[in-house]
Amino acid sequence: MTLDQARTLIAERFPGAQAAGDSPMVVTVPADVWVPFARFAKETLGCWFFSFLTAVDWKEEGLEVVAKIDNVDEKLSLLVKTRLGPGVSACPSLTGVYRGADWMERECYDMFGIRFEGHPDLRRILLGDDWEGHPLLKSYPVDAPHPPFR
Amino acid sequence: MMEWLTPLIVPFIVLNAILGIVTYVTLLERKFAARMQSRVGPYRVGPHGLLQPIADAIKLMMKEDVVPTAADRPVYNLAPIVFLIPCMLIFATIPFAPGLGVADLNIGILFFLAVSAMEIVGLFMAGWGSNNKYALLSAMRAVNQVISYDLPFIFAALVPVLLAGSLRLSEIAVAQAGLWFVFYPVIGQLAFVAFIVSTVAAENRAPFDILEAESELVAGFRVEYSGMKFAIIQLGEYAHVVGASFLGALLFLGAWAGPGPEWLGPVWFLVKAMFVFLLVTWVRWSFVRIRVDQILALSWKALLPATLVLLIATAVVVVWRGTPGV
Amino acid sequence: MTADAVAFWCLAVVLVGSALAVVLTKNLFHAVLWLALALTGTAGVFLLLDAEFIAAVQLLLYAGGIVTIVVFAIVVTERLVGERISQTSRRIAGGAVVAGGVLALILNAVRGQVFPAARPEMVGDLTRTVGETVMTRFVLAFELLAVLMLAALMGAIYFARPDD
Amino acid sequence: MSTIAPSTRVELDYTGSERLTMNMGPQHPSAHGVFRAILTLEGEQVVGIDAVIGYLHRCHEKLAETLTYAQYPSIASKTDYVAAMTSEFAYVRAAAMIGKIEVPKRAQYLRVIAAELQRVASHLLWLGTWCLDMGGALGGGATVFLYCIREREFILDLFESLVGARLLYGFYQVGGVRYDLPPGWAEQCRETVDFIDRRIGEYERMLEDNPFFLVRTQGVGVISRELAQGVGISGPLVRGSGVNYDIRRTEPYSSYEDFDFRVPVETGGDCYARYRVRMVEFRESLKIVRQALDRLPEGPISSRPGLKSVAQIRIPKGEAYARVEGARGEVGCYLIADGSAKPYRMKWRGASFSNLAILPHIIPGHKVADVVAIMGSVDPVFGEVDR
Repeated sequence: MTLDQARTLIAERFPGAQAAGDSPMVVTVPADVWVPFARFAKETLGCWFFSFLTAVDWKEEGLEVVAKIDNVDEKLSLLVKTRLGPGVSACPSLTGVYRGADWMERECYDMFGIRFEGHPDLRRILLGDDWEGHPLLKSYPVDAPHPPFR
Repeated sequence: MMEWLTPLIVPFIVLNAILGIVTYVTLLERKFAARMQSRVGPYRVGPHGLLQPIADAIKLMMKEDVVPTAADRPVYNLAPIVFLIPCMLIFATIPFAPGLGVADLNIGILFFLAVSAMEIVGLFMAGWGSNNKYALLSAMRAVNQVISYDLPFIFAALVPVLLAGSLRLSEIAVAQAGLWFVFYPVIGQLAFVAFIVSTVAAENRAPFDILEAESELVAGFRVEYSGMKFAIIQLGEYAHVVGASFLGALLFLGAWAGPGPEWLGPVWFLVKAMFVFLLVTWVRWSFVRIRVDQILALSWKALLPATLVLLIATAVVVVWRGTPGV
Repeated sequence: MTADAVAFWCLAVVLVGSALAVVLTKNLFHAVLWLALALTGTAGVFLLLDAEFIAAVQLLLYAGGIVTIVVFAIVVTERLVGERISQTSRRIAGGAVVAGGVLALILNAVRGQVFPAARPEMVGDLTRTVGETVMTRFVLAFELLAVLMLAALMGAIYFARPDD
Repeated sequence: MSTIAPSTRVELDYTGSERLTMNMGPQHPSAHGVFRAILTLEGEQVVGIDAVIGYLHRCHEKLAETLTYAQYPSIASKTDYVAAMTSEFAYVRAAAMIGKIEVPKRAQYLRVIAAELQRVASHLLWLGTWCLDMGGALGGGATVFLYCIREREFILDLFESLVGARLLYGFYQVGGVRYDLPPGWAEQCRETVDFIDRRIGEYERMLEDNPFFLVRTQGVGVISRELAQGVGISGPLVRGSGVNYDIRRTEPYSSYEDFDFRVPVETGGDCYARYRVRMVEFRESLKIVRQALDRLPEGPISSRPGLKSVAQIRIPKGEAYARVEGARGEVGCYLIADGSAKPYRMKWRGASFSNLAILPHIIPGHKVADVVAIMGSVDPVFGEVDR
């Protein structure tokens, strides 16, 4: 599958999605087709390799969830993004499509406080259970000490 | 007067000699392992590290004795002693030279096996008393393994008994005056190999050291022990291995037989025992540990039938050749 | 009192004490350890009687083997840490009757026996004699026992095997 | 770091007596760092595992937002401290991709040499510790471990004379490398490479002729091709499961297309297959180092010749994801720059993090002793897992 074919397929199936660039191809999709797009990418585009999932805090513009998936055999590399919108911190979970999303989404929840709906076991993974706040949010102060070290 | 003292003096001397040997066997093993691993080994304490075992002993004595709060105190405290006693008792029947030994029982080898089977009680007390899951799992493994390997160990040790026609260890030694049993055609070599394998297993040495298994169970049944109690358990283990080495030298390598004057007998015996010990050590430092189920399978499916067949074959040979020696 | 007698009385105290402890201890694991002591004491009695072979077998099979299996059974079947298992029986009356009956039986057997003042000297090699007798005069009983053991083993395996 | 969650435990269908919950870690001889595996045992059998990580978490991603592009590479190495070169590599590549900075050919070759030597060093440590896990610190495992450490020291000596450090290097910088080869280094490197090559054969014979080693590794911890593809594992793990995925091949970077090497793929999926993959990788890495030394071009070692430091470097607005094939798999760095001296957002894709996520899928059903063998064959480095 060439890049152009992939681009055409994406445009056909997901009119709301924008695909740009080629390595990696950055696809921005609306949040409501986040899971359908992932399923489409896995089943139709053959992107089986789930590289990572993370989020970016664009301050007042809200959070953006980013996932990197690859079709290794045909060198098709997708960076899928979705904007959650200002003040929104809920996102559909990819665990039904990619098993590797489990820990990645837990980390993302840990760091950004994004609740992945449909995740079987969403709890903190790197920080302690009693940690307050989500450190990778831009609103999280870097210099002020945090409990229990206040 | 002296007659009354002899039963006390001889065990005293033997016990202390054994303690000395066992202490220095640790140094021997460490040096040997170091050479295998292109290292030097202990070198700093005394010339060539010769005082290392003494330094170790002093260090262990000075250490704090920690008892876990949740431990079953009496059991936990008694376990090292219960573990050590059988390990020391096994030396009772070993004749170190003609007439030189604590008690040359006419059931010598049976006594050895029976007493070494008692070791498991102390081991289990340590595993249970620590109130630690690693220790408990280790003790459960111990039961599995000791039950499995005692039988091949006994069967392998019975081959020389059949060849010599006696359970008395000194008589087995004398019966080898002409031919060491390890050189007995076919049977001797097979029995010796089976004996070494089951010794390694019954003494819980690597690659069968699933009790200790420090990468899984940290230190197994002695994980909670420290200081002198740890030292006693360690001493017991080494004593048991040394005891088994002496038994191996006695059963297969002709005990005190050797060139030179008669008083060299005990020295030859010691050299042979150390040879067996190093054989066991060599195995220990070359293999990766195998899994519990694999150890059990090896015992029940391979070693036990093999030693049984070997024992029957030996019996047939003995009957066919007429009455055995002595 | 001879040395033998001193040793006997010491052993007797240990034996009776540990045997009582087996049934009186609340902690099941401790009970097994007392049992091990009792069995070891029994081996000591055999040693006093010059029955070295029996003593060794007692140690090997009972103190070593049976105790291990009992402990193992406890560990496998019971909750492991900190639990106290009730060891008292509610059927005290029935127990008393059985115990009394056994006691009467033993007393009846002992009564009227004339015990020799001194123990007769051992003649010959006891171990060898035991071996020879078992293999000649009692060979049938010996083999029957072996078959019985085998049947017991097979039964144990049958029950222990997981349902397929 | 989190408490036990019953829902993540993979329960096996069984009818039996009681279960034992056993903590393996956080401090445990075979944890390879600080890792806590909460095992649910049925006798010796593991029926459930919950992996608890995060003990070594330093929030590198937040840290990167507070450090400049020239500062961060020197602590990027602290994520994967066993293969420090590769994590630096990923970061500087990402920065250079956004800035469209061309890296001189000589610098590219030097980067490859360092990365491949690092892979060998990392695999040596893996082999040693893995055997230590299976063989015991007081057994045959220790023997293999000490042999491997001896060889690893030679590589660290090379790094020391190149960089001046033995563990965390700071060798890579945006647009090139920091140091050129000192005189005599190439010859020393060739000797080391030949020496290690011989030793690898020795270890192969030592381990593969050993039936105990084979029974402990063959058929243990099987990762099927399907499972491997779903979870996102990479590196020797995924190649051991029959998937041909090596970034050096699928997306050549830093002149990897110039070199002739083989990507080993095994289909077994068990510990032994992963072992075989790594054993071949030893040889292939050494081969790449030899080729790179032979063809090393002359020229500058940084995109700004004459400038010792590129601290002044400014990265324009943009984003990039750069990945390199580390010793443990895909080490990736997702970087978003906002035109200032510091990145706006940085995401580490640690190979060990994704690889470790395979454990709950493969461990249940194995014995306790297999847990350490499987853990070792995954080769996690907890600095990279927790970041």
